[in-house]
Amino acid sequence: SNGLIAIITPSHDNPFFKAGAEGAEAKAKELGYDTLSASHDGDVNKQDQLIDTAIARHAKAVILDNADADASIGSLERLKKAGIPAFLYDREINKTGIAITQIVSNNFQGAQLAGEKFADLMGDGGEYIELVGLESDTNAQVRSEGFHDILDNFPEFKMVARQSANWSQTEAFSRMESILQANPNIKGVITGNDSMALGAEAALQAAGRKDVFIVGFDGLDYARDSILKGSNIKATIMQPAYAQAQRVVEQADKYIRTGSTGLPEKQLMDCVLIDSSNAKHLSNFALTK
Amino acid sequence: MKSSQKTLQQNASPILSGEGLLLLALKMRTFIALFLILAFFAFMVPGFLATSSLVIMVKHIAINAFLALGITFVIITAGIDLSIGAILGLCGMIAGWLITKGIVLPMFGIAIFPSVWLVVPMVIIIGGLIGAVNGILITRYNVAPFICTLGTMYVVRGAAMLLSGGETFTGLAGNPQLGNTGFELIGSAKLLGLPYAIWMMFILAGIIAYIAKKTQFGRHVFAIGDNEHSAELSGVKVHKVKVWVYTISGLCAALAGIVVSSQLVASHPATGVAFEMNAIAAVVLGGTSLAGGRGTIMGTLIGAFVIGILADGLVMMGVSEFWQMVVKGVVIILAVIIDQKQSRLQHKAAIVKQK
Amino acid sequence: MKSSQKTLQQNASPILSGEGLLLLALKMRTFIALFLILAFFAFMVPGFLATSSLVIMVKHIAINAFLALGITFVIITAGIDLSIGAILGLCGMIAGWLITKGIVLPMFGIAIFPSVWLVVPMVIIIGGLIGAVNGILITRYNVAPFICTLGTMYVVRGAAMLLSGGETFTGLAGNPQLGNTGFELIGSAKLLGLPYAIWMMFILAGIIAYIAKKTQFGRHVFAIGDNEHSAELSGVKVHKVKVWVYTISGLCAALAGIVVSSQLVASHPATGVAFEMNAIAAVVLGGTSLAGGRGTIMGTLIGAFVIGILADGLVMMGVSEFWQMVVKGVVIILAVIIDQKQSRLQHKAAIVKQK
Amino acid sequence: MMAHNDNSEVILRAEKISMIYPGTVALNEVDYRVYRGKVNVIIGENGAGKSTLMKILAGVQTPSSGEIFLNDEPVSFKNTRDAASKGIGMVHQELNLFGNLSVAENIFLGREKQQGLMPLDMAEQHRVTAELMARLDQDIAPTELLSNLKVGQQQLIEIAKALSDRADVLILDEPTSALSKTEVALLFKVIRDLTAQGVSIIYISHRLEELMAIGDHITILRDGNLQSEAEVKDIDVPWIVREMLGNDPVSNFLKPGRQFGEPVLDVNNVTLLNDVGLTLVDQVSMDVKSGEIVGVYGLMGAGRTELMECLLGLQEYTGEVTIAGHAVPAKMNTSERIRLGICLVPEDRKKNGIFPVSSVSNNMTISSLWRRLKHRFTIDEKAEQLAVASAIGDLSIKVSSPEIEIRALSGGNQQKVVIGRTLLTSPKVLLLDEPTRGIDIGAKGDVFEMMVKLSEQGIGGLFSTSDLKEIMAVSDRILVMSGGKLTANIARSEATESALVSASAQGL
Ligand SMILES: Nc1ncnc2c1ncn2[C@@H]1O[C@H](COP(=O)(O)OP(=O)(O)OP(=O)(O)O)[C@@H](O)[C@H]1O
Ligand SMILES: Nc1ncnc2c1ncn2[C@@H]1O[C@H](COP(=O)(O)OP(=O)(O)OP(=O)(O)O)[C@@H](O)[C@H]1O
Ligand SMILES: O[C@@H]1[C@H](O)[C@H](O)CO[C@H]1O
Ligand SMILES: [Mg+2]
Ligand SMILES: [Mg+2]
Repeated sequence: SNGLIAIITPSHDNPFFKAGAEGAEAKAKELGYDTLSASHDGDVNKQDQLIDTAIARHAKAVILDNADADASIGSLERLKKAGIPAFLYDREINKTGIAITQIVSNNFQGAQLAGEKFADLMGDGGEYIELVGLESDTNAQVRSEGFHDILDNFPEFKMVARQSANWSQTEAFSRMESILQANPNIKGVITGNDSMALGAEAALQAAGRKDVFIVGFDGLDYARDSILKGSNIKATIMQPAYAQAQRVVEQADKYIRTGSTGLPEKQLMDCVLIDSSNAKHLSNFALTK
Repeated sequence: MKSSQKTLQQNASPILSGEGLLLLALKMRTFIALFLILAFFAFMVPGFLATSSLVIMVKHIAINAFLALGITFVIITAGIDLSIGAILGLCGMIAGWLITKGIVLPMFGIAIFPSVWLVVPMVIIIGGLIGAVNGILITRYNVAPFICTLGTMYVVRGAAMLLSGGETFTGLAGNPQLGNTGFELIGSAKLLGLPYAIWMMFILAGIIAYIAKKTQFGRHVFAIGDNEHSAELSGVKVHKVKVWVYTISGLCAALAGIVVSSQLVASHPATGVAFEMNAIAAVVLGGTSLAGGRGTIMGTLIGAFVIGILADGLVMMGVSEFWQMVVKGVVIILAVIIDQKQSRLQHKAAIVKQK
Repeated sequence: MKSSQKTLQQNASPILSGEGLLLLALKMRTFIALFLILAFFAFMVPGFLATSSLVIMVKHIAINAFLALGITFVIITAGIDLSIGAILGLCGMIAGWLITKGIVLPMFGIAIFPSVWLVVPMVIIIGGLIGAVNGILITRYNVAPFICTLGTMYVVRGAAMLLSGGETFTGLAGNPQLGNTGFELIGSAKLLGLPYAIWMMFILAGIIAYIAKKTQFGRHVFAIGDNEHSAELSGVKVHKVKVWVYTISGLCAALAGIVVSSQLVASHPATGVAFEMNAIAAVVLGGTSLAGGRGTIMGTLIGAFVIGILADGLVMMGVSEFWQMVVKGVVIILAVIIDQKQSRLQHKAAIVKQK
Repeated sequence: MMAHNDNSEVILRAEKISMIYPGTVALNEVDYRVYRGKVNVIIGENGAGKSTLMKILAGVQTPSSGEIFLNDEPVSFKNTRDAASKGIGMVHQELNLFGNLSVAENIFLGREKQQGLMPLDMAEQHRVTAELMARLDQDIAPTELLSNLKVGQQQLIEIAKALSDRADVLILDEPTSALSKTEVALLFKVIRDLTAQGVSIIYISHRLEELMAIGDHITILRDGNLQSEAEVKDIDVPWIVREMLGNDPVSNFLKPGRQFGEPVLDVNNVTLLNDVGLTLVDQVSMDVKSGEIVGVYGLMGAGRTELMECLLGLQEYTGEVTIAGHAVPAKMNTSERIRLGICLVPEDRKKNGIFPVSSVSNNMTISSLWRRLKHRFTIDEKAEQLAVASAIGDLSIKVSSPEIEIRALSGGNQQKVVIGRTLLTSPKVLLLDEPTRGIDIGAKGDVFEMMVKLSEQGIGGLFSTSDLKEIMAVSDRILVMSGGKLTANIARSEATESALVSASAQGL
């Protein structure tokens, strides 16, 4: 074998992360590496320990979907000192020069796409709600900024509530139900990821509010199904999670073999708007032709 | 003897007048707290008291109430059950599995899709069985409930995750061709304008209260919590009652799991993480003592209302989740301090009354 | 009496030979478990026993060991402390705040940046004070430690979040101009090839063991756990000792918080969520009884090793996070069942010895 | 009454001490004096208030009213440390020891030899402990774990603990209850040494011979009141008994010519081994007939409690038991046995009898809920209330409402509630394990009268007591147990106190 590659991701209980981990694993195996796949479960301390473990196991590279943009830096610096290259995907860290590669979805671009679609759906104005992801995740902030980059240009749109539901379906469900009570006149809901979109959808369905639309983010197959069914979710933004993880492993392989990826550290992969026009082609974070 | 009785009477009256009122207030404290909280939010959040808004809040409360009602007996026996959140999660997953994948019999090459009317009792029974395992471990091996149910919490949560490899089961609405539709109605359908979940909560509370007050079993639960050894000598089948107590806790957690996944029309294996702490908080807020022997079902219900309305109200007010945590912590601490104060005063009053 | 003593002697020998060995094995069970686990992973994971790999594992264990050592006294007094994970988080945040923002005195328009040599003791003292608040609430208002520390857990975690609005403090390496560099060395520097954290763990274990065995305070802790009322009658200042016990728990949690944030060179307000359960599990695995009165510091340390090596070993074997949960749960349940078995056998042996 | 007006002889003086517990006046304006360098013995019936008075002197409890003077200085103790610092030490009636600590650690608990951050001076503690053990003639290592000692040895450790404290006033509350004769002799030697050094001793015991042997000055408490004081040399045993019991000592509660029916309890060869094979109940065979009251006499540890626990199915025994004509399999559980008609009033009311935070009503009905069910499921509350009300009336329980928590009642009334609980099961045979322990004299009489009344209704009674007078007063037949064996089975008319005493010591 060509050595060990450690793949560290958030808990596989979110299909997005699972797809990433599986994509990376498959590619690494294909390229002749052993893999060690583990989950940090959003706990920066556990992530730190997993990075230690990768060092102890003399991993050739670490593939990481990290737990916190700031709190991961120290651990990665240690990894670098140990001479093990790090390749990040999905979430970036707030420092460059530590990881060899950081491939992230162009969250801002994706969020702008979402914002534009959302603005379309809002039509001539009205009230809306935003459900934000985990506040300590850069992606949550960047996506929110992207949404507002578009939506704030329309004075006729009024955001009546903005709450974090921590990327969670269950939390989004109950938050949505409460918010809906205080704000029955809303027209739309924009969410930082699809798990929250699905939670919000369930709440709207339970309230019999077929009229309220939702725009999500991630491109889960579940969200696709909703779009196709004509349910509340009208659009989502596909992040190429599987492809991203595969690409990051390819670069790691190249780096291991040649000492360089030949590419800049920060790479953005553009996101794709998914709506009723193209939803049927979406499968496991990729558009099939 | 006479002279001392006189001294007592002299002391009695001030206690009954001044402290008597205080005692009454303390006894009603959860009610009063509930009232104050409602008044506060009604003032702060426009439309808070609108029927539709109240209905939604009560619906949210129902989930925690299922757990809290189920765990009340456990706590009255001076036990604890940390595994209920995990049981909720696993049972939701099992429901999802049964509806979306059916029972696969590989030797016959078939899959049986039970109807929702079978899924629900099956899942509830599984929850009860997990609870019974807790009870058996605790009574048979005489281990501390805290650590035993901590262990089962991990095992059960792990099992929930393994069932789907961590994925969400969606499509719980079932398939008309398979004849297993209707699951989502549990969470969304209404009767006389109220969601099923609310009716279920009140019915469950009624059943549990009935068991507590009107049956032999209920009395035995209180007796065990009060003095386990005396209970044994009085002919209470302590082990058996305890196993049932944990079984009930498991049954109620399973019910909560069904309702949650039906509301979401999806089951996620991480659902219910840390729910046990909310349930315990509701029970304690309702005046049930962790030391055992003392508690009411009505109290638990009100406790669940206080916790739930606090949570929803703060969300509606737009208070950050961080402040919500702080408020919740402070409320819990105040509640137990007041509870302690009440039970002392009550004891004092009982002695005075006895004279 | 004579005839009965004869019966005893006859029965005594088999117990001492056959069961005596069993008892010894049971007493050494955490050691044996540790050994078996090590052997298993050594066999399954190549390079598992390499020095570098062992050092890293022990370093990981250190965090949980700090918490577990701190909470051992609490558990020996038959208490519990659910707030240690939150204290860890808050203390890490306070360290981050002091280093990155300093102490701002708005009235003078200045900010004082304490050096790391001041930051560390300040943070540890704050952890101790939070623990003391727990102790005071528990003793003064006579509330159950479980629910009281659950309340403080929420308050403290909320406070940690509020300190930064949920964000991470970075730049804990300090600023040479401000003279507050060096914080990250706590987590990364080595002495004689071993990271500071490991030395600190052994030193802390030594101190706690010293307190447990060689000081008046330690004796009092054990006495309170055995029989609080008798301890009171024997002149033990029960309240004071208990307040200190929770204070120590807070101090150790603060220490853990410093080490974690120093290792990360950042402090994250959600750090330490659910760490208390791992610490409790380590203590119980080490043979300390949740019922109080019984336990050793060495046991706690070994318990932390078992939990830590299990976790790291399973990761290295590539076992999924979900199976890890199941294994952890099973180990906890088995551990308490065996503990129960041992204490019964020990009791039996004691009776035999008496006669 | 002796006149001791010279106050310099008095080291400790209590004036008008009252202690009021819920429902009980434990002490009623008691004046008490402790003489310097003397052995001050106190005697009084169970519940006379001896321990309560001592707890007040030792700072365990604060009196409801009254004052204490130490060397004529008024003092008040907030806690035991306070009292100890002023030179007052106490050996409590119940052991206050810690099974998880060593002998030396127990002796020094709360007064460890340790300064600052220095380690405990174990060597010194062990040295002093070894000295104390030598003084008490015990071959016990200071490092021995306390739980490895016998009860008698533990009691000596408790005494050693008090000795190590160098108290000026040393209170010994029933220190000899678990000691053998030789151990008692040893203790007396130590007490004489101490008084020779000027230490004042307060000594409580129910054993009259001990008091006569060791006491200098005697105080008698009765029903919470100071009854009398005297120099021991001036008095004799009959005087003590007279003063203690008043003019009407426990008499015969039984009318002559009592009739008994068929056996309601038949016990054949019941044997109980404990965990390690020690025989606690040794081939006991006996019976109780309908309408008969059988008393079981024995010393502490004779096995009476264990026998009763076997009969109730709480222990795994061998042998045959027949209850009201039904042969009972050894495996049958307690609740089924209760339904067959056997019921127990346990000996330690606080630990095994009551449900402290439950209501009087719930305390009473817990064993017999099965008798009052509607549709075999729901508790019939009306029937329950009626049953409770009639039991309260029958037993003349003083309670303001059946809904009150039982812990607000006096000990005697609590005991009556526990008895009421057994009666509501409609027992055919009633086991009463030391039913009069810790209840006052009035309540005692009530309990005995109730036992007789029940026997007249055909219930068979088996009761244990360590009090000879009691056993003579209410038994139709007397059994004696010793070392787990039945050593006597005598009709009351043929029983003599000396025969019972010698049977109770048989085989020891
Ligand atoms: N904590 C308490 N609460 C209520 N009543 C009590 C309490 N302690 C003692 N009593 C009651 O006070 C009275 C005196 O009890 P005390 O223990 O002083 O008696 P005693 O003379 O030591 O008896 P004994 O010979 O049984 O030891 C009894 O009626 C007892 O039941
Ligand atoms: N759990 C136990 N383990 C070992 N020995 C025990 C245990 N319980 C009791 N014993 C011993 O068994 C014997 C019988 O005790 P038991 O309590 O039955 O006597 P009793 O006649 O009821 O005495 P009392 O008058 O104190 O009630 C004693 O020697 C006692 O020390
Ligand atoms: O990008 C990912 C996904 O959107 C996921 O749903 C939540 O975490 C974010 O970091
Ligand atoms: Mg006494
Ligand atoms: Mg007995």
